Amino acid sequence: MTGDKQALQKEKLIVGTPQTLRETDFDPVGKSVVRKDVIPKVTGKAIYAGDLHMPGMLIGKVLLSAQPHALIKGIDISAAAAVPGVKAVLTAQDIPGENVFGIAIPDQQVLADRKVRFIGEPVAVVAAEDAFAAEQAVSKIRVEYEPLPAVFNPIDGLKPGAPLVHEKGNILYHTKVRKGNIEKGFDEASVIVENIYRTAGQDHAPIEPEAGFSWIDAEGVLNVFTSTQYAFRDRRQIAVVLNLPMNRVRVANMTMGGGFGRKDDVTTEILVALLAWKTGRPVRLVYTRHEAMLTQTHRHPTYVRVRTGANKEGRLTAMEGVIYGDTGAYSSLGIFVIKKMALHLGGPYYYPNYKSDSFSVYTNNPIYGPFRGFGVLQAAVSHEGQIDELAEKLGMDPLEFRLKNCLRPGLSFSTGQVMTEACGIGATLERLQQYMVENGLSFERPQEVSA
Amino acid sequence: MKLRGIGVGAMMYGLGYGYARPDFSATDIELAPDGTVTIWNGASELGQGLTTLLCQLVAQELGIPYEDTFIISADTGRTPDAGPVSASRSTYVQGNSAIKACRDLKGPLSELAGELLKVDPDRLIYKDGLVQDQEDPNRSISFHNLAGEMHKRGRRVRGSGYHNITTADVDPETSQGDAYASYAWASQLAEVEVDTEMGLVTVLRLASATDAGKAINPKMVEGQIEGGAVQGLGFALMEEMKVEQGEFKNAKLSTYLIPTAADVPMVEPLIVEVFDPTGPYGAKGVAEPATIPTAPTIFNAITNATGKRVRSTPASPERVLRLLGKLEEEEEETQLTFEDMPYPEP
Amino acid sequence: MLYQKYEVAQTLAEALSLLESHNGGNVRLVAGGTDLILQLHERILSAEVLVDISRVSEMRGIRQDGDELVIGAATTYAEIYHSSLIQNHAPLLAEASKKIGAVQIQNMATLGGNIGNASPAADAIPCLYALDADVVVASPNAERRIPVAEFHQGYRKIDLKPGELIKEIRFAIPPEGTGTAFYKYALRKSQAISVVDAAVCLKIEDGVIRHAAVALGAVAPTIIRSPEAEAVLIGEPPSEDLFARAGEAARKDARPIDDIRGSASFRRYLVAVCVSHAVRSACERAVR
Amino acid sequence: MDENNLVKMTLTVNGEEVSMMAKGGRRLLDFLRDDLHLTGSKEGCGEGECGSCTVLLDGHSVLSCLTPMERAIGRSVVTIEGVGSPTNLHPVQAALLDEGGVQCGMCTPGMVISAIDLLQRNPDPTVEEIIEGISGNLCRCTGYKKIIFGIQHAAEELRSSGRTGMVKEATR
Repeated sequence: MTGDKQALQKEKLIVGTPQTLRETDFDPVGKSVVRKDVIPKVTGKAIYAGDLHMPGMLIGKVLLSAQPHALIKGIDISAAAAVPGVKAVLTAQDIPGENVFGIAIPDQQVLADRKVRFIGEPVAVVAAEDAFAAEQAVSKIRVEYEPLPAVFNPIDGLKPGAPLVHEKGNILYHTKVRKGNIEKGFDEASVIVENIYRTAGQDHAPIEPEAGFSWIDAEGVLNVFTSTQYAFRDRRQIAVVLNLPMNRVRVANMTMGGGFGRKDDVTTEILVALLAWKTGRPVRLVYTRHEAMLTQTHRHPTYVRVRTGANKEGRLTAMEGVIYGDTGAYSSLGIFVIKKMALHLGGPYYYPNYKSDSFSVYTNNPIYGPFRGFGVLQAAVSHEGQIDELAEKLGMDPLEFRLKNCLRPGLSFSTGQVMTEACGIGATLERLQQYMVENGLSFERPQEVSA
Repeated sequence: MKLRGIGVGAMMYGLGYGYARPDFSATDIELAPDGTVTIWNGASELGQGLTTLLCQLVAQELGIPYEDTFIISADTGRTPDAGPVSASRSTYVQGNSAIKACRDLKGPLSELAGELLKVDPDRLIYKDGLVQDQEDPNRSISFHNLAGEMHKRGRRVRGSGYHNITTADVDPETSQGDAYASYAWASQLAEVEVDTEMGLVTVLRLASATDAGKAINPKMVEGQIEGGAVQGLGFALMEEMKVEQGEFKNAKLSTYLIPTAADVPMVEPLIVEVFDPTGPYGAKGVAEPATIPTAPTIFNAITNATGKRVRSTPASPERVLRLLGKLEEEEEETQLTFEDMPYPEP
Repeated sequence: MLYQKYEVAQTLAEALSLLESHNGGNVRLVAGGTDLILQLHERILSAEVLVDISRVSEMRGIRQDGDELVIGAATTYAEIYHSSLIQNHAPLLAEASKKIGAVQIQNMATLGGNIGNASPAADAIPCLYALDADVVVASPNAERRIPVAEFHQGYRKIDLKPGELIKEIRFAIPPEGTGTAFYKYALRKSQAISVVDAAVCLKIEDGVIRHAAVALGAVAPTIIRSPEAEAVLIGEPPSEDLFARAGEAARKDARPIDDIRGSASFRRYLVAVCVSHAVRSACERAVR
Repeated sequence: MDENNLVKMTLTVNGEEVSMMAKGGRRLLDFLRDDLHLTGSKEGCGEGECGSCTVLLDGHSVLSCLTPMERAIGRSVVTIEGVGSPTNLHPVQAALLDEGGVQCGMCTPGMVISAIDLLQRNPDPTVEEIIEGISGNLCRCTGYKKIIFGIQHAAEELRSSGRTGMVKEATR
């Protein structure tokens, strides 16, 4: 039974086989094999959620809050419902189950009930025979708001008497990191730098805006085909809102046009499922870019005050920091993003003494949640600024200073966790040193190149 | 005047969720009579290349051609729950579950191959489309013949893998404890040119030394590094949600600017491989590490060029001109003082 | 629907008669469509009828007519920057055309459409101001020729009566010794709306600037000329000091506001650097 | 629901004659996606910024989200569906695949069309010219480098094979 290896050589899928495909066969780990999904993508045949259609399909459209913080005194849908071709105009009252969802804690309304907390919060959702009827219907929904005092900044949000975004108070989460003795650490320092850093909100801007498609199949299962980073969490949350057994809901991911964290939580899924359930028809709901940017999550804006000390030998002795993270109107992953930021505020360096506090604060701003980097990207703006400034004050080469202080196997992180042999920071810094030599680069400045 | 400067930045990133949040994955695989393998994994392909990577791992484990794998992903009607795709956990967690599914399938496979080849099943290796005795390579059966035999004899042809890295939570008062199962590492270097008259910062060079542990697909790792660094560059230089009184004022792609092809350097990915014994084939996640250090790296290069420190994102032309003292008014945001942000008590 | 009816005109006469036949209705002309279709889609504008003038032969192309250059209103920016007449005689307009959107937009958008849309940030229009161009407006019975600066009456307000259309743009071929330049300042290297535009056209004789036209975009409700900068330049020999003074002078004419792309002080600062930059380039070209 | 607004759409799409009655007053992108089910052209922004909806109209790249559908009457439209096929990729497609210039794929169709438009006009572009040629196509995943190199390789491939990059030639 030997020697039939040749027979295994299969005819390749592609005529004029590209280079990468020819190279690959056995032992693909470590090789740049061609992506499994690339041919549909490069030929335009890949089906994204917004590409789906079915006979009898309706088009969904959402009405977003125009107020940052307001009571809803009434919603008049009569004119909207009268638009020819409109099959459903749904508000919070039409939700069969619980009007709530949320990736970490369920604090967000599917459709705003009595109160809106940010500009862009879904208030009503429409299904109609075509996009124009849906759009017209949305424009005819009348919402009567009673504006409330609002808070737009996490530092203001913590002040006594600040308007409350949620009844439980504006602090979503406070993380404390305490390692060593911070006072002793600063006593030992001969150079201390202290600064305030701010990072702006960032939009994920995946090229595919959020899209979902829903229909009820012959067995009565509610299907949702969508663009999601976690189909199973979506299913769980849809079932709660629609009051359905979880095994009667199916969520399947289509080809996704990027996510970067934005599609981690529910986006269009519950709304499109609601429309399909209420109308009994297939429904497609695709956000416009503008709608997506208003209603979905973003990267947390942060405000950081931090001081960092090093001794004469150029060793870090202590870091103390405080972080205010704007989580916006709802939690999303604000607890964990800002918690992770507190742990990582010092960066990949060894601090014998470390103290940080982070506050994830509700405001009436857009929602901030998970985004590639997850709080650590914001932390890096601070720690790399601090480290560079310390190196400058100590008269040390910035790379040497980092290598001297970076974590190594056996040294501990801010949480006291001891690094294993997989600690690679030194190796990456050394790679940069080598790169600088290879490319003849130096930190000498300034390098004026032209007038 | 145009000034050039070099800057570096570094980062560490706890992989996966940490703090007792469920951090698991499951993969099923099935062997067809012709030796091809179908993989079911509940994790989403966002474009990052996860489905390709899982197929690579399965092909490697079973010693079959990559082309003989096919994957179905992220469908509650078909796939097992593999946890979310986030926190740079896909390679690390989902990859491990795929390997475990292969090992699960290898149990009955080796048993039959051992019977057929009259070899101790533990001595069998899976390589080059063959299942062979590692001590006597002439004793072998092709994987696809073995697959056929498995079906003819009604043996189990499905394997399942489950991998869980859920950690204990850190201490609520001090955050002391083992927060994450593992960590990822990256350092970057940027060279910038600052037009001090126009306030424009051009990134001439951006090199990213990223620890992939093991680059399972080097080109995809490079793609993650290049794309991640460009997202970081956008954050560093132009991306800024302008939110006034709760209103996101630039919520359109014509006003919220992300980098075009003309705005970015050819990012140089420098793949570093520090083996992680807990990762699949030693691999770690790279998606987030590739993005995290970029902004401060660019800011440090701006400092190197101009002597001024950027402490707010983005280093837009207007902010750079303010830093250089070219504009009339003070920047509004510098009004935030230490008094506004006291350190909480111990 | 974005509109109810779409009519295609093949000739100028047809375009005018279509306009007339829908007179009183909500009729709009569409050339490139890059602004109009977007505004219809976003419900900023509405229209019952669109009259497509993109194929009207009298309104297309670039030609020389005596000592004038004539650009048909439906000429695209790609056609403008590829035109050797423009490259030779009005390089600033070629420069500006290449800065409008990216390739796809340049293949679609037209000069006449931009004039009609009257955005203060339209990159090509300051060039027309600097060239002292005229807009030729046609109606069924007559043509009017209006200096572009008068045609633009205010923010997105133009001197066009019902039944009229923008037929072409005309300007005198700049004489020997003229240098022109366009400088666009934007927050991204491609595909971005201007923060400040500067267009300069000047003539040097015997080492001295004899004619100077400096136009600014995106710093006032309309595109403007800068008489202050022009006054500084005329009668002077080019020098770095002069370029800087011209820039400073231009700031006095700018009336920028704070907006999403930048504060007023940022724009005022930029006016000076952009103008001095454009003036320097124009002088170099004039001498060459 | 306005039945009066039906228009006769007679045009060539990807080399094939199309003649049908369709609801007018929409964007070319909507006609292609909703009526012809050619969903390869994507809508990333709806305002002409992202380039995902780029198609060739009479051989020139245009944004189908800013083009009234009736403008295509009597003309030739090429979408990504008309460029190569899984078993016969256009050199630009093969090169993007080879180089690793595709991640989420949402920008890819528009990117391929822009690259073809560029190579038709300029068979031997410099890197700067490639960048200019695709600067109207936003990509959020790749950082552009592998796309740029891919297009460069496609140009080499086309030149060495004596082809021009024309879509028709590649698909027939």
